[in-house]
Amino acid sequence: MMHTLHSLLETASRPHGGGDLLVLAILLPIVALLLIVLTGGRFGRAITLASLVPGLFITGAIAHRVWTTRTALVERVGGWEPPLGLMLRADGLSVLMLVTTALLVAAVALYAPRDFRVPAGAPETRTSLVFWVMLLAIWASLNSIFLGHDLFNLYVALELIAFAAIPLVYLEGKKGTVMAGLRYLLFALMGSMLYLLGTALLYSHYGTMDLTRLAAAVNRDWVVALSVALMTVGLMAKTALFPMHLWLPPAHSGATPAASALLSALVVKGSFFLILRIWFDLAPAFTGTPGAQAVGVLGAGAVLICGVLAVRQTRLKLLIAYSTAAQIGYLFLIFPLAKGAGFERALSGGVFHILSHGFAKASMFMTAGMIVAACGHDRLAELRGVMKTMPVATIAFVLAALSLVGVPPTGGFIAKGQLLSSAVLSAQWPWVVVILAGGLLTGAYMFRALSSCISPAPLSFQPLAPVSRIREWLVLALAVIALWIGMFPGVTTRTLEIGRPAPLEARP
Amino acid sequence: MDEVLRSAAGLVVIAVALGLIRIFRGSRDADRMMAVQLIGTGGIAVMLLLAVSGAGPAAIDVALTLALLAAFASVAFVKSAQPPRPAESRE
Amino acid sequence: MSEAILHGGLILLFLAVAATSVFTRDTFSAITAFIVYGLLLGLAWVALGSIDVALTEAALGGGITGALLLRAASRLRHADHAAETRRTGPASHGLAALACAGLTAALIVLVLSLPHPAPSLAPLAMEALPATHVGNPVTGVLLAFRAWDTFLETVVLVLALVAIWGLTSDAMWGGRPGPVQIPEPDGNLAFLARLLPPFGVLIAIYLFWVGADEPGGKFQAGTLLAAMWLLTLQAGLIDAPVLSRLRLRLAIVLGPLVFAGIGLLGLVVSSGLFAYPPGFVKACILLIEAASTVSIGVTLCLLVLGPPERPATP
Amino acid sequence: MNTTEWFGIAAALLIGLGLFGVITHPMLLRKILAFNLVGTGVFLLFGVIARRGAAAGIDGDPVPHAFVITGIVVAFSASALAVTMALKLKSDTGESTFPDDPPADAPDPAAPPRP
Repeated sequence: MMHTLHSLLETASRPHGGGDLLVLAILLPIVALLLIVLTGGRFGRAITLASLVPGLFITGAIAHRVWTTRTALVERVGGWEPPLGLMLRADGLSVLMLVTTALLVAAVALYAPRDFRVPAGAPETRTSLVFWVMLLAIWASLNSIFLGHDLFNLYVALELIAFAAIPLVYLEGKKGTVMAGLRYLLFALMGSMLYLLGTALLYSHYGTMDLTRLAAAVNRDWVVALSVALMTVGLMAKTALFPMHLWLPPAHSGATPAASALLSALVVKGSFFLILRIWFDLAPAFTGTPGAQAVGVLGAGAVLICGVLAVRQTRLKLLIAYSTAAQIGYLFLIFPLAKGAGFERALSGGVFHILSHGFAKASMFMTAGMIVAACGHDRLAELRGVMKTMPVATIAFVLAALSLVGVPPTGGFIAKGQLLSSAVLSAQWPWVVVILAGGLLTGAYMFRALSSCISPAPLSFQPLAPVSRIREWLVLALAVIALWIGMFPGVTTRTLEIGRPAPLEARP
Repeated sequence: MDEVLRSAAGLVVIAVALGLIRIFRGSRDADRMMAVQLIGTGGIAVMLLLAVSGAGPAAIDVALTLALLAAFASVAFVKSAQPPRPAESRE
Repeated sequence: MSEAILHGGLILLFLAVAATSVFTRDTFSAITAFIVYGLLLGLAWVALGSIDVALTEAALGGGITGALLLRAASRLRHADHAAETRRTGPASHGLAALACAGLTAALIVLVLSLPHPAPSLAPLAMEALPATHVGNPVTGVLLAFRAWDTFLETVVLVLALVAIWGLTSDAMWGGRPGPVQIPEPDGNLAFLARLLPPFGVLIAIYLFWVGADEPGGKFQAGTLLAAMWLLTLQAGLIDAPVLSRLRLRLAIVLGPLVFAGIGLLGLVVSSGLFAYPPGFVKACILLIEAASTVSIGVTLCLLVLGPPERPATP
Repeated sequence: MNTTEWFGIAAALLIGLGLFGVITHPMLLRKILAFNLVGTGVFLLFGVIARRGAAAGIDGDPVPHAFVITGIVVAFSASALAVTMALKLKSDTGESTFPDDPPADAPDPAAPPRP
């Protein structure tokens, strides 16, 4: 650890380059998780917390460098130039995702220790080993996705995410979670195979996996269309887009709260991020085409149908999980919306949605975990009086809900506002209806969740276990970040501009 | 000469195919184990023929690996076909 | 002409076996067909001119995957008949068949319209290969040009193993995987398990060693080691390891840790992370390959064995 | 058309065949087998691409070959995890298939953990 920190400081102080930071952002959590496997789960918490400090530092250093130079940071790993070697690249979009991931991973690491104690005398427990290893693995694999600039390297990163996320589904050992995990695994496996098939088609015609080189070379022909379609379908299965969402609600709601927060806030965004890269960086000519409209129809299906399903849930965690399936739908609306004048707005709306949904949803799942710990269940009808025992967490839940619904001045408001305005700019009115209807549904299910928590407690109500104050402030902090994103949207939009390819209309 | 050797390899493949058809029409597990063995030996023959007819001496390494693993697969087969012992049935 | 007979025969044969493994009713037949298919694919890869992949496919696809599936089939066996009768309706079958046929047709058109001349990184790779001091271009790609992918892949193996351990029932945590094997000291199996492993280990070391300059390398060597270990375990000559032992854990993470360590060293003594110090390139690659061979062998074997199922001491 | 392209057509057939098996076969173990067929089909396609790129005195483009070796190892790890999960499911619930209908309800946190 000391050695890493030392070379890190050296790297950060170099006048030029700094690309090594990108490798370190992935390498550090990997080394930490290998050390946990070596020394056992007892040290999982200590090693994770110790790696958070340099990890946050690396993320901050990358963000600082990209922000101050206002150019993308690149690294040719091992010094080999693409197309033979592979490149990592951090543009503004990567930086936003890196920072979000680092903050959420840190929050989960601070929230989780209570659930994964190792009894005195035991070297480790099953859950302590698996949870800490997989938390770090999710961090490393997401960073690989956000920094990857080579389609095959991104395939390996996708597989890493699947192997890191699936154990979190069945970690708690509840009935039905293995089934949910297995569904997830099969979708993930087929998804990554279709993705790999798509990359093979591109390689067969262009002889490279490097995104920049491919973006410069691809034609708008049927081979590229087929490979984009294959990669998109594969990644949609991994992102749990309707109608391939079946695995998501049982998987997310059956996991431990910390794991649910990771899965809903981050993991599904990993594969979505790759779709974003493919459509906006690799082949922007395909946005707004009939194919993109078809993707948008599926997104609309998710917004409406999963929204209705969320309203009908009777249990809090399931309601939040169905809400994730519904909110994912909004992300897929950006592909038809990114047409003509709506191109940039659609992208930034999507990014605002990823960020604010990430923070709000993590906060909600963690609050739900605290409610289950206090009440022993999460049946909505019997949650009255929760507010009295955890007032701070209830405020957090309200803030997060407001952000999901899209009430100003939250991040969710900016996201939905941008999507609406890109729909107007590109004159695609049906999508306006979908976005507004989805907002109403979100309002309905969030009201349902909140009304039971806020209503007065029966006199006899006593929490099963004392409520952790650290956890309360943690979930509030996450909800406040979702709010902050909306109050200072300039930070996000100014970061997003960095390292973007030239706008579509400016191209020949 | 290479032409002759490759044709011979092709004939081995056809012979193996005919053997396989016969085996998969049989219904006992032992028949199926024979299939693995047949591919093991047939594969080694093809590989050795290929090694001397242009694929290069490294193909012999593949033959070697096939020989080892076909034997290994048979062992796995025998073990899995046995009825579970008392210690196993606890699962 | 001879090539047409050989390749055509091979292709028809492995397609037939693949179809058998999908359509046959009996699960055991399907798995046998799949093992045969894996071994045949080894031949197909030789025909396609890649001995490196042929070795990997024959060893992993045919050998170890076979052991894994057979273990599963023998436990799931009595559930077959109930499952066989529960099939989804013919309507959804038709739809699925249509979609799959459409994809196949599109891919066939694509294969027939591949560009001439084909784009290739072979010239670039051969040009850069001398700088790595290894003679096998595939090893050059795996351990120098795209070493980062290969590193992440060794981490995938570790994660898969921890994921499998995550399925242990809590009471068995700290125990041993797999059933107890009762040795029959004079049986055929014990004889085979004494006879084969020395050869297997020798061939594994050979494959690792030639991997730098000829086809071979850590995956192929590691797979053979795993197969030999599984063989001695199945014969009951040795018992499965206790998973919490430090030595075992070290063997699992040794490969990726050495890989990461040499990668980090590049920051100090070379131009950057995962750049090998000039003059020591081949030494670094051999060191990584040696450590990875051990880790891959141990990890593959443990992946097949599965989670602990019995206490460490009976 | 030379024999390299025949392998490409075989790869396309394998992908279709495997995909069909994954979608339609009810048994988990058979789904895993079919998934492996898709995987080997994709790898073979890479093999055809590599073979066609033979140049500079070697039998094929080494980069796709490296992709395939990586892919085979990843696919094996995935199969191992899937098989182990299927066995766990069997020993917990007796199921070796997915239920025909999606789960109406996820696990209740108040339910006791499995043994």
